Amino acid sequence: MTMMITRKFQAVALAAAITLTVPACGQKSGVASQVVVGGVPGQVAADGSIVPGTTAADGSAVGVPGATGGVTGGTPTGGGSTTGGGSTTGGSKTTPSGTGGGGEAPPATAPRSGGGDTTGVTDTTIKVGIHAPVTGAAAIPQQSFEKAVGVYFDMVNKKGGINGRKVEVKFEDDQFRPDTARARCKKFAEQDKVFLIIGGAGADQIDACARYAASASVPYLSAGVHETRPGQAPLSSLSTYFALSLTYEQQTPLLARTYKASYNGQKVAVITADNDSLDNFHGKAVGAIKAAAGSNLAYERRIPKNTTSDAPGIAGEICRSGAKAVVWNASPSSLLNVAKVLTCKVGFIGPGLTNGLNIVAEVGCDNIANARFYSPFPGMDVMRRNAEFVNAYKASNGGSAPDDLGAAIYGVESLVGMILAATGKDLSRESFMATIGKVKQFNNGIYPPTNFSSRFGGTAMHLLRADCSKSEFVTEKVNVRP
Amino acid sequence: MNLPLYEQLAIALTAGVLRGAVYALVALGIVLVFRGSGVFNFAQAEFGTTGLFAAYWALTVQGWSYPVSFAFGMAVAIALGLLTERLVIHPLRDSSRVTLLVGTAGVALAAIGLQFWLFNETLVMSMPKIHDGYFTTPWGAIVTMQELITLGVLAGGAALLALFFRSPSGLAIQAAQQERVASELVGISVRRVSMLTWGIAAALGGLAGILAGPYLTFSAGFLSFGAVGSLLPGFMAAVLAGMRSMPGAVAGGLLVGAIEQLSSLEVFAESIPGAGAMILFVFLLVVLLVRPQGIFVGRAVTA
Amino acid sequence: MSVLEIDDVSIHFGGVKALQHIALRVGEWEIVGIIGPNGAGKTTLFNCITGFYTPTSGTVRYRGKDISNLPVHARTALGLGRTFQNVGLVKNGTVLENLRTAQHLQVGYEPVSGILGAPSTFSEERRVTERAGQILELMNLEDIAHERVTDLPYGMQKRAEIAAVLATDPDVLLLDEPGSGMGPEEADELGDLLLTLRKDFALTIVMIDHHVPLVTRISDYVYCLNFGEVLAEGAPDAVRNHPEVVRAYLGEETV
Amino acid sequence: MSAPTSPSSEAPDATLDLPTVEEELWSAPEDAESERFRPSRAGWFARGALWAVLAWFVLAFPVNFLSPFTLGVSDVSAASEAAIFAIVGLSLNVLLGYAGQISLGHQAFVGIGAFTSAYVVVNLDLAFWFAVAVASTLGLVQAAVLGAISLRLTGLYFALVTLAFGSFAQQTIFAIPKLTGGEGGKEAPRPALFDSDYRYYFLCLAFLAVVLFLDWRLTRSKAGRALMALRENPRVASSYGINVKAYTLIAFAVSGLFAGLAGALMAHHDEVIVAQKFGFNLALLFVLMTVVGGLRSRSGVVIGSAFFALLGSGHLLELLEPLTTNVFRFSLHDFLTGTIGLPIEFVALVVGPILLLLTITKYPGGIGQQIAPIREWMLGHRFDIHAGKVKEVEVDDVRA
Repeated sequence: MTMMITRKFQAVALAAAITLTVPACGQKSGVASQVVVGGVPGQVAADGSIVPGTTAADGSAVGVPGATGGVTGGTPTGGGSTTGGGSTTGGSKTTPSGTGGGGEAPPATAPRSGGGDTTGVTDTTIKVGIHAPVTGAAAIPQQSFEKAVGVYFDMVNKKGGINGRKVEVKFEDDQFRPDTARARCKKFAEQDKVFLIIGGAGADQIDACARYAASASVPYLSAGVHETRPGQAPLSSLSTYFALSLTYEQQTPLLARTYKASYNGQKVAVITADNDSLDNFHGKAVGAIKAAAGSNLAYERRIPKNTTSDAPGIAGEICRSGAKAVVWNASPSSLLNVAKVLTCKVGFIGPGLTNGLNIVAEVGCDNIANARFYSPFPGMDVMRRNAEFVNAYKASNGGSAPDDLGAAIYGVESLVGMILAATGKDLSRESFMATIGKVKQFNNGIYPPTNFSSRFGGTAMHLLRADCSKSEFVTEKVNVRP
Repeated sequence: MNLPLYEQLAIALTAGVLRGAVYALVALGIVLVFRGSGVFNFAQAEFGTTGLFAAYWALTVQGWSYPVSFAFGMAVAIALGLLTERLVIHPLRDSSRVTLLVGTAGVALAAIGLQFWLFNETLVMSMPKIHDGYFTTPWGAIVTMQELITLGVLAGGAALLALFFRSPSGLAIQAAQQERVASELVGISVRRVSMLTWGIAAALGGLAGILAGPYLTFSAGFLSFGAVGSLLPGFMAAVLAGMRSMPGAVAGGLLVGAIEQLSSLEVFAESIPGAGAMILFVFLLVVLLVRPQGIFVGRAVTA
Repeated sequence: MSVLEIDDVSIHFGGVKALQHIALRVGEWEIVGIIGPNGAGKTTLFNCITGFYTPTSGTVRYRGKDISNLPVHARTALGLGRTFQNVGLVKNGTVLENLRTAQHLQVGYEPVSGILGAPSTFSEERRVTERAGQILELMNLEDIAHERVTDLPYGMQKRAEIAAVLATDPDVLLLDEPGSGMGPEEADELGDLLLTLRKDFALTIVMIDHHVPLVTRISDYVYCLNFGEVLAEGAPDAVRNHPEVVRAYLGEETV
Repeated sequence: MSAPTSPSSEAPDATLDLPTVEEELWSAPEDAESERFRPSRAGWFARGALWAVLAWFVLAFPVNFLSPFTLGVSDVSAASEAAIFAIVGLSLNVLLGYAGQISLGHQAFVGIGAFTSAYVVVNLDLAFWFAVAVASTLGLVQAAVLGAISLRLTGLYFALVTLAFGSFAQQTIFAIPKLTGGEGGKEAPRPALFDSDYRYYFLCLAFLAVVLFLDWRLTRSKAGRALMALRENPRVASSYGINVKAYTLIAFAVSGLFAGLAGALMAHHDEVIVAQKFGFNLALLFVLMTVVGGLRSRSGVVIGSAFFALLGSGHLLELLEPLTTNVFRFSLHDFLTGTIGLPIEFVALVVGPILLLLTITKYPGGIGQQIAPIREWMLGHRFDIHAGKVKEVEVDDVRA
């Protein structure tokens, strides 16, 4: 896997190098404007938020969400970096302001110029590790991941990289297993010496890798998952962890609201995987639904993460309870199995990084018709109109059309890219994490805007709905705030 | 959701008997092979999964009709059974039974490996049902048409087998299974009988796999230890049948299914994870220690 | 007193009455022969004595102690050593290894100390090998010590088997057809050997054999079994000429 | 043994009678060897050189000492896993090779050892060494208990019991989040001294050496002789005074001890140990690597186990890659993943069973038999290409 990605990277780097030797004056202005995204850090606005230039092909709702006070990114200033070290101004040993909330602050050590931990960073490159489940029990197509990884950074590299540095992506398959994820992340940190690690998908894998990354002082970013695990430190206490979207717990008000909006007055069930990491979520979800539904909360149950032979029993109990809506937070394979044997019509509602993937709709329709899942990235109906994404994806993958996994990875990569860019030329792990704490708001137009007043920077989610006439998830609402 | 216990029990037993039909089909194959070759066939369930994969491929990738796909799946299952006989069982015919057991386990693993490999790109596989209907029994159990069809196929298959074993060629098979040398002397080809045995066993496995496939989504190893894991229950049913009795295998399969489904009673489901596996383990120990010669042995038992 | 006393032993397999009301006594230092046609129950009787079968009724006593319910290995520990009709050796092993294995009960360390490699086990292993060598020497088998049993001719296997049983340090030797497959000369030698062994090892010997001349030559007392019952017993010549015995053997080869 | 009622009467030959090379056990003691072959001075030198290469490969190569190319942390970690798998292989070899009992639930023994050790370190806050001891002891006890129950049964039925036990452990015991941390797995920290993967590798090697020593002493002492005898012929064994049941139990206990130890090492190797790891596939892989390695051949089992560990994790192919691409101008990796579309993760699953079937039908001695000539030569004997080709004969049942 690593080899293939590396080889691909080499090819891309070569291509990029050739492009760069071509005088830049020949470039079209459109290209130059896109450089903004990665080439030059967006300016830090007064309220500490950063947003890129709008690049969506049309003025869709996602392009510039209602980010309060967000300022459009800096004007194009050619290739050179003029704001190097910008983020380190005022760098002192004080804790970046604006932190607090549920979690601990990002690390207190602010970068000194030229100091700090610069593992994985050279004058010309930044090494980044991404892990995701390519094989194993995850319902995620292997090809999709291979195609998705590095799309954004390829594009940025072609445009000169981030603050003059090319981003080199290492990708590892975590096989949807926490032990493998930890081993892969260890490899990233100790062998590949990456600067930071990105978790692609899978809560348990993200949890395992995040804990390792904290012990190895490697910044770790992922979409939001759970917040706590019994007997273990909460994720918010990990010194290097940052969630780029709402955690499951933070989404419980959204689930309750969706129930009220679509199923008010009808019976509802809450089904959660029996992972201990979801204990906290389950409690909060049941609480929120009870508050919204009262006695209409007809059934609640924890089920095996990969429900197989128990599926008929669970489906039978759901139907007997009379529930019309099911708040669901368990694996896609469980969802598909239970939905397949349901003998009544129910609407699923849930947080859904993987449950909201189109592969689930393809296989699960019509059993999961109108299932609503909250996702950190919008559906393909929106993403297909994001020209920059579509072009970048096609450019990296020989013209093939993007899928939603491509969007997911692209969204994470571009958000990380923005933070890297905002950190400036003087890049160290400390300065990088300090930037997150200081800037707080990043908005790449795909993920909802972030606000890192705590480790969990998410502020909103996109609501997707399974449209069985198209066999895919369509975007019902964007940037729904709790 | 607090149903009274007797209602829970009625629902569990209904579900158990329906699931038991799959186990019974697998158990029939196991018994048949044991009588024929004295082998514990750990590949029996994988004959089924392989047949299911083939049927699925024919239906969804090739777009063949359901009956044709079904027949194709059966053909592949039978081919795998015959191949196993030819490549593994026959060369090892003089080896000990444990060696043969390792051989069949190897066939199972090979089949699982092939399924993983060839269907690596298809992540979630779902076989359509023959009939989508279902109904609810008066006591609240849900019965799908697919499950009823399986039960019907089991009944029909068992009846056909019973008829077959009363026919001259069936009797010849039984003779060959019991006395190899003597059968050769009176002109029964033990080799051909062995092939026939494995072919029929694989066909039973194929039926189990292709019929149970639509119950849930499936993946590699589906019928061995996947969503409808039937290898262990099938063996338990065969043990109940004293490893010999065909009617016993059917009864044993239904019983094992019912016992396993006791795990869905609230007492178990809410306190013990994976209670089904625990119940099966304890049940197996009790049966083997108390009545190792089986329960449903009938008159088919031989010395 | 009797070393071995079999009282009223019967054993049934399903409907088949393999032994019926057998009574048998073996005194110290005696050589007792058991003869009888094939299927008479001779080996079954041995199996009852050595513990492979538990009699349906009756008792087996060894030096006054009821051993009817003891397992095979415990009877070996008491001093019952036996050979088998078709060579009871670990056939894939060498003769020497069989003799080492047969000294199982004489090995002076616990299995756990053996696995842990306690220093004393090494010297003990050497002693076991030496003793095996001594027995082989006595039996004139030292040349085949390193031969695999299965590679040896049948007569050699039979002798090696006796050596292996001797290695278990028995008081009573139960020999199941030691002379099978031997010509008259070899059988004669075997008779001499058994007499010598009795003297050297202070042995009591019970033996089953079809070689009636061999049995009558060396036995002190002979039992003849037929259809699971004692047909005749007494001094060798008396039994040999007993009319019932002659009738039972009629048509049978009496080498 | 009265009227035959137990299932044993239906399955009389329950032992695995693969004709194999049996190292050392049945070979002649050295002092008894009449005319000993003595290698020449050059012969000694050649043997010494090969031993040195072997020692370098095991001890120095993984830590990049005098290496042609650099191995990284993940490679060393894979090497540790290979050593752990070797312990598992030796554990199964005691049961399958020495006692002739097949276990299809060995992944459960290993898994219970793993979670026990993790639990002792994390929840009870006790030392790693103590945890390893507890895990090994628990492995011993559970194997002995299961063995005691199963002693009333014979080979084939024992396979069923282990199969059921494996699925029970996997679906019930491993699903208790308090013990196993649920799907997220359980932390299993290493002792500070062995935190580095390089050091942990040597720790695993040390434990492998201990297991090899115990296994060697087992086969060279009375317990091993007893097992060999009872496997080939329980009736002869019992007439030698061997308590067949007790010694079968000893085999179970030793096997369980090794499996528990391997589990503990595996837990702290992974540092996060997950129940998912201990599926039925793993049980089959264990049987496969032991049989392919060559039953009753220590060196064969170790090589076979390490082979499958490295094949499964993809490191073997990665190691071979520079060799094949530079020497043969052929990329095995590209061939597998590209040409025939077999992802690396599945290579072991596809290649393994083929090797297994080839082994039991064509080369029953496995790797142990293949390497016998070299092994014998290295031990100072004459080079004999036919070494180890001793055919075990079919043993006709001794009628008692």
